[in-house]
Amino acid sequence: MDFLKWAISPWGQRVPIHIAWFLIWVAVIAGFLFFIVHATYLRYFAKPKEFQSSGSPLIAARIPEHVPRHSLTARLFHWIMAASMFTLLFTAFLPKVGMPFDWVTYHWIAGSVLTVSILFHIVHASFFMDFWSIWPDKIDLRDAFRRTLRFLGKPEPPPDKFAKYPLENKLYHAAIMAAGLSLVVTGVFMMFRVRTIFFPRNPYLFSDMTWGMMYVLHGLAGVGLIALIMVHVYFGLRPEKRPITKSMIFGWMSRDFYLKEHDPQRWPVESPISSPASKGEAPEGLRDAG
Amino acid sequence: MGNTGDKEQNKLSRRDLIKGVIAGGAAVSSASYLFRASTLLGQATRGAGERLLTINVNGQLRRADVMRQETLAWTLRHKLGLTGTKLGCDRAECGSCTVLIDDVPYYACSVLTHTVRERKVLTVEGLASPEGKLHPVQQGVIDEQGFQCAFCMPGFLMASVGFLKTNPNPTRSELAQGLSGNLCRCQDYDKILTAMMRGAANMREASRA
Amino acid sequence: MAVIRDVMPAFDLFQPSSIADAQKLLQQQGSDGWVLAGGMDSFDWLKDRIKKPKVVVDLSGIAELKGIRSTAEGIEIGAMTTLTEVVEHPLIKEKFKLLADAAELVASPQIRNQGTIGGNVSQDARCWYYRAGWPCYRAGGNICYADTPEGRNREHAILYADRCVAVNPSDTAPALIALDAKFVIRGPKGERAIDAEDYFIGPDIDITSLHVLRPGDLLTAIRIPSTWAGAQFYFEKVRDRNVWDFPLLNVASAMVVSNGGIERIRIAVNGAAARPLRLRVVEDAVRGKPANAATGESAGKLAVQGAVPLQFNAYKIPLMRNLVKRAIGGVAEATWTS
Amino acid sequence: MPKDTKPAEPAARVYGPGHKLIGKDYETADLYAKVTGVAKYAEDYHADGMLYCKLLLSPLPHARVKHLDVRQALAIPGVKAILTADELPPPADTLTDNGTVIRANPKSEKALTMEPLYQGEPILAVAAVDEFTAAEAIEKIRIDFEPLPFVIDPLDTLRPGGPNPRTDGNIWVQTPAPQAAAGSRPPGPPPPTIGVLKWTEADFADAKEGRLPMGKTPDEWSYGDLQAGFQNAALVLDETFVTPDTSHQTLETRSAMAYWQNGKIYVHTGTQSTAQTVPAIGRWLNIDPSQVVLISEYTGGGFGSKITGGVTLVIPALLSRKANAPVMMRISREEETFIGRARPSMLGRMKAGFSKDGRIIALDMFVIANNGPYDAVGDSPSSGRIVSLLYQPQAMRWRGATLLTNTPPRSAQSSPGGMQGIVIMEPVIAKAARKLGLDQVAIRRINCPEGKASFGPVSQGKRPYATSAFLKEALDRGAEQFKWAERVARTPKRIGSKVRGVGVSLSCYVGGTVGFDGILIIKPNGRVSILSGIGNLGTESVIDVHRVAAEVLGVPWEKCDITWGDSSKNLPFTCVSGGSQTTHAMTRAAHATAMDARRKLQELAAKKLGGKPENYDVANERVFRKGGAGMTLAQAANYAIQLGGIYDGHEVSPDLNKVTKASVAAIAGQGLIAAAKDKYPRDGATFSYVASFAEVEVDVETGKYYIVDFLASADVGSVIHPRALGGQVLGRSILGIGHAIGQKWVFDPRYGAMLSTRFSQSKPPTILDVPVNMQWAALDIPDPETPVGARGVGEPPVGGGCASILNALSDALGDEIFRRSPVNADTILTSLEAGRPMQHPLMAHI
Repeated sequence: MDFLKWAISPWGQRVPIHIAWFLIWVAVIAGFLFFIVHATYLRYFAKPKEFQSSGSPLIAARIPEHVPRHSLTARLFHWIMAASMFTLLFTAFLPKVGMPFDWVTYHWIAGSVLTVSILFHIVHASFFMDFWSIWPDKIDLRDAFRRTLRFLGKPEPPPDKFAKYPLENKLYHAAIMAAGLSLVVTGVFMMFRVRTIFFPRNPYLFSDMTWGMMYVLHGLAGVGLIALIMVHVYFGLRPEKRPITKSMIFGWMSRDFYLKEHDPQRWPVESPISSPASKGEAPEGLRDAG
Repeated sequence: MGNTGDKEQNKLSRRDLIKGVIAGGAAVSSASYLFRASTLLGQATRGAGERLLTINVNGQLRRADVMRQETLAWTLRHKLGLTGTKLGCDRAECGSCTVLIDDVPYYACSVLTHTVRERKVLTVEGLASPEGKLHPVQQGVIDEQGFQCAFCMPGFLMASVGFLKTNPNPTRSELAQGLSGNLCRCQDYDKILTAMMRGAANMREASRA
Repeated sequence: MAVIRDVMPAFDLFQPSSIADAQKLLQQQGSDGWVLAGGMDSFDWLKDRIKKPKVVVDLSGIAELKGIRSTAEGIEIGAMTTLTEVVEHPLIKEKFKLLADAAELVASPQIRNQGTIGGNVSQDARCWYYRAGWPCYRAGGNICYADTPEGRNREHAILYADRCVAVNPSDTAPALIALDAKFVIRGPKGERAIDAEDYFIGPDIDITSLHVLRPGDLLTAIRIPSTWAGAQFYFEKVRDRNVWDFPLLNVASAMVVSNGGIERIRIAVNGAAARPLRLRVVEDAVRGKPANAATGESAGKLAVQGAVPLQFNAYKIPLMRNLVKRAIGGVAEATWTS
Repeated sequence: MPKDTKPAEPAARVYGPGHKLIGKDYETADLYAKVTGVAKYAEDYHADGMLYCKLLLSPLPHARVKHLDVRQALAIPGVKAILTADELPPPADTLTDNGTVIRANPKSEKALTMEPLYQGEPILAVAAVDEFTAAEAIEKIRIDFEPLPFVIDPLDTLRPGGPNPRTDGNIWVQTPAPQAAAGSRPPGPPPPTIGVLKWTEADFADAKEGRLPMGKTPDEWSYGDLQAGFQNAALVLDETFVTPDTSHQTLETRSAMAYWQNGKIYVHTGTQSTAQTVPAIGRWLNIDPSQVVLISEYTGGGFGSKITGGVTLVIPALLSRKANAPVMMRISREEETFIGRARPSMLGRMKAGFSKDGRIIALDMFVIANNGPYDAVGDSPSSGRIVSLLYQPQAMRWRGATLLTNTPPRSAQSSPGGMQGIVIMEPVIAKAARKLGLDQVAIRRINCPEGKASFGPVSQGKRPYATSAFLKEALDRGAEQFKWAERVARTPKRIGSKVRGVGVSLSCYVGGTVGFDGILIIKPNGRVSILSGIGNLGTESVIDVHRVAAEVLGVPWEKCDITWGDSSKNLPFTCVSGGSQTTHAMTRAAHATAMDARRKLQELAAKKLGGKPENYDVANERVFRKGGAGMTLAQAANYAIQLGGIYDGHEVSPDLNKVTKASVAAIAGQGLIAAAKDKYPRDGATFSYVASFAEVEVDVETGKYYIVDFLASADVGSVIHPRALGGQVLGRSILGIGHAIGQKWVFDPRYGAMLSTRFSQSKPPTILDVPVNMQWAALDIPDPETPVGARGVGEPPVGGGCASILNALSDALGDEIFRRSPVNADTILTSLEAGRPMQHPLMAHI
């Protein structure tokens, strides 16, 4: 079985031109399999979460009732990205699975929106947010190890509570970042091949082989994204994750949920009253957390 | 063999050639195992099975072992020894392979032999009478010294004979239209047209007689 | 793996005698099957070994696909009717001369003797990059070689290009659109009849096909309603050679003029885009106006609005403008006495 | 499309007054076989056990084979042999008749290569039991290339820092022959090597105006005072024009079948010379020509592309040896497009100074020819000589370069260089006439060559000159028959969207060579057997020229048998049928041979019947004393055999070529054998001339045009065979017309790949692209420098065919529409729309 679609270049060279489209179905099936396995696991096998106790009631008292989690900017970014990604996925893959329509314009426009929003996000996250909050740290790794051993029945101390983002979130972000950046970078170059408003067309920017690899990478990242987004949506809809989902809509999570899952030391959230005022026009509660 | 008094010799060599062709045909069929034999045996549809065909060419029933993808031009030239039908492009772009199928001009390079099973094929070799009397259109070429290298000639003759069946008394322009699916690279079009007009006149004369 | 051309690869040949059998075969074979009508397009693909179907289904033995019939609504032409039969049929000559005129200008006499009306409207693009077997968009690849800074695109599209700039080469297609023909398609889910103009699709919708047929579908007949019988027709094809050539551009129109005004009109051009274009804007603009040079002039200008030339095909814009102009305003006959 | 209401052929013409055969129509000996389809061309042969071969072609315009793996291909049952470039024998040197050795050039084209220099160049060949198997095998071959820099457009390689088409350069350089050592024979010139020619940025600055840049060129000549000419000119024009690359596109491709028998190689292929292809095959295979048998009875067109067959014919020959079976190599149309030769495109710039009455007083001609990667074609120098002869400029300079490119190899095509020179020059003259208010016929009449007209530069103390020229007469006759004045005066020129224009062009080319041999046998049965080494490529000269022998001998044509097309049948040394030499050269040889026969008959009669030989006459199949005794040819033949010696071929004239001598030796004793070399004097070089006339009708709304009428009026010396002549005059005119109306090559510049590989893309003219009634005329004025008075005709009409159409177009549309040919709807419409020439003349291969 060929995972790539090959062609003979005008110079008789065997070059890849894109992924084999059956990989779309592979990704979709992989996504569904994950739902089933994960849901079954949670329903029948999972033990309740156990954390090392963290923080003191003193700290808890300083936690506001609505723990600010995502600023408006961050939420806007997320939802714009989500909208553009859905547009991109549907415009990319529906025609391939037998629903032909005029997709290219929507696709490159959505791609441009995504590119701009991601650029914004990179700047924003690097300079205006706690850049490291989304990357796994030592404790995450230690806890992942502990959790695995505990799952296997080994006597290990329970893991710490999470920082702002659970490890799964962090890994998910890393995966979607890899896929997204691959898509954005290849996609921007691919815009040289169609008529857009950005730059003069130059389909011969790269060699046949380089272009081929670029299309393959775009395709692989694209189908990868199908599975990733399916998983993301699945978690977003799962009851125990609803507070997180809501936080992406309203910007905050409840104090209870915060205290249950998060470690105030790893993700210190201080009451607006006691926190030092920061400059900026945004209401305090919606200030970029951290 | 390029001798003036050599018509007899040409006939002889054609017989030899046909002998050779039969041997060649065997070679072809023995090699055919390389290609997918019918993967759909048991299909009720006509044509899936046999490869040995009987074709009506120049009034004779001829048997030949014909591959499915074989064109009529190939069968005529390489299986039946009728090399008068020429291949100039093999792409329906030159007309040298024109033959009549049920009196209608076709490019033999673009007809699968298996599709002419129940039809009558006429090639340049079948134009003259069995006694050797030339067809009036052939005679027109002799009368006017039509054509130069003549590689295109069999195609032009067949196109012309076919066209004259539908329009026996054409103007020069009409006949040119009728012959417009044939290319002559010696570009002897003017003389060809004159010869074919003469041929048309010969035909009318012959039918009056 | 080296490339070789001009030897037809082996395939199995099936010659069904009914549409039902043909469909069964094609559905069985899916994308391994190849429909052979007249073959004038198919053999190029096969001989170049660019397409290597396992099974070729020859439709020439299906009697129900052949012939021209008079119906209550007009006429029905079997998809396997040859172009010569179309040209010579008295009913078409009498009522729908537009189609006869278009068919008569296709290729060469021998090709018209073999090529079918169904094949003529369903033929693939003739872009020389695509036909050379280069892996362009239309071939499933990711580039258009013709629309590159130095691409040779004299014969290519000026309208509605979307990545691919190939054009539809059919001469009969615009005539059938002008005659408001319906294309009858027999598919896995039964028979449907669609408007001629909906039979054709551009690269924006499907970059690998010029028409809506999918594996398992067969174009079985073309129905021409009496609506336009005996209307005022105009067909003109401009090509490099005077025979045996694809159109650089062609135009077909059917017009009913009364009281000096254009009462009804349908007009289409081909060779300008990947599908034959019905010029609705022009139709709307000229309806009610006198069929004269002035109307033609403005119609021509309207027709080419939004046209985008490539490096070598700018001539198609004035050409299309003038052809549309002539279709509506007519063309002066020029005869010199000597 | 214009309706043609013109009546058919003009009244029958009478040629060759006083002759029985010369100037008369007759049925050629090959016609019956052709018309019945039994005529056999190379591809029509079949031998028992014959294998078929297929070629693997390079997909790249310039590359090196990095890796080649044929194991999977060889493993396929039915695959018998694979031939690669390293198995080709080194090409042999040539030993000329005077003993000079011409060294084989290692950089010349070979049948196969591991460093392809153009897309489509053959790399290897597979022989298998059938083509299907061979094709499958080729698809199983793994081959990787290292791409190398390539050039499609000759101007690109001239740019500073531009890529070179070959790793060592872009132009052929001929180093002078070394001095002969005292007393030894002069050594031949060393083979040319490859050098580099680059121009400067300053040279190219000029190109921005759409004019051909003019940097330094390797070749140049001049005569007269150019500067003074331009100073005195009433009008000076400086025009750039570009002609297309066009494939020969013979309808029969260069297919070949070969097998070995008793140590000899038998080759069946098409050729333009039976006699001279034999040594060529010997050279390519590096074997003695006596081991070569060539069978080529019918050739499906040559036009210069098959002058001695094609080098690729060694492929089946070598595969046949390797696989020990006959091998048929069928060349497909696409392959023929790559390997089948083409006319080089020429980029030309003409600066011409005219006097008030239109006389060309100064001409500065500059041309660049696109040669392809291999041996240089002579089009560029030839263009200068033809222009200088045809328009007789009072002072002229010619500069030219022949650039190598990675495009298919070129060769001579009907009127090589002449056609391009004429087509570059004619629009300049047409424009000058319009500017000076002169009639187009008048301005050509005033510049026309006449009598022993000079041409080219001074060589060995004086300018060479033509044997004769009656072009003025041809022009006048043509103008009259075409009703030129009437057409010019007709009004209106435009009706509706249709505009008519008329054009005239002069045209000429080389019309003959000298010094070849003939052989004929008067058989004891009284028949005359004539051996012809001429290729049978359709012009009928293979048979026509021998009418001269029959005429001289007074033998009825029915008593003559012509043998041709098989080198084992003892043929004489003959010219190649290229450059329109055959009719001239071989009527002379036929005449000389017949005179030899006649002399021998007279001697035989004198010996047998007494008296002096000169008292005997030869006529009516007899040699006889006036009013007295005589003997029949049959009796004379028997007597010749009886006497032997010079009479039956046992002794031959030492003048004869060794090929002829060997042939005579093989047939000695068969009858009275006449064999002679043409040693007739000739003062001047032989050229033939044509005046071409055309009328076109252009639709300015579509850019489409039709040729309404065409006439070619020829000065080709005595007419030998009117119908064959008419076929050639109009046929070659249409070849030229093709260059005006559509024939072309198109390349993708990025990949260096040809896009116009099919007829529907390269557009050779069809029967509907020319008028249904074309006219031709021939003066039938004998050339004074050849015994029969006949000159060649193939090439001369070509340039005029093309240029008359272009001139008619500019008459209809004005001078500012096109600067290159072919001219099609796209050119016309875009230029009309913009009001100026829109197509860049220098952009190659659109």
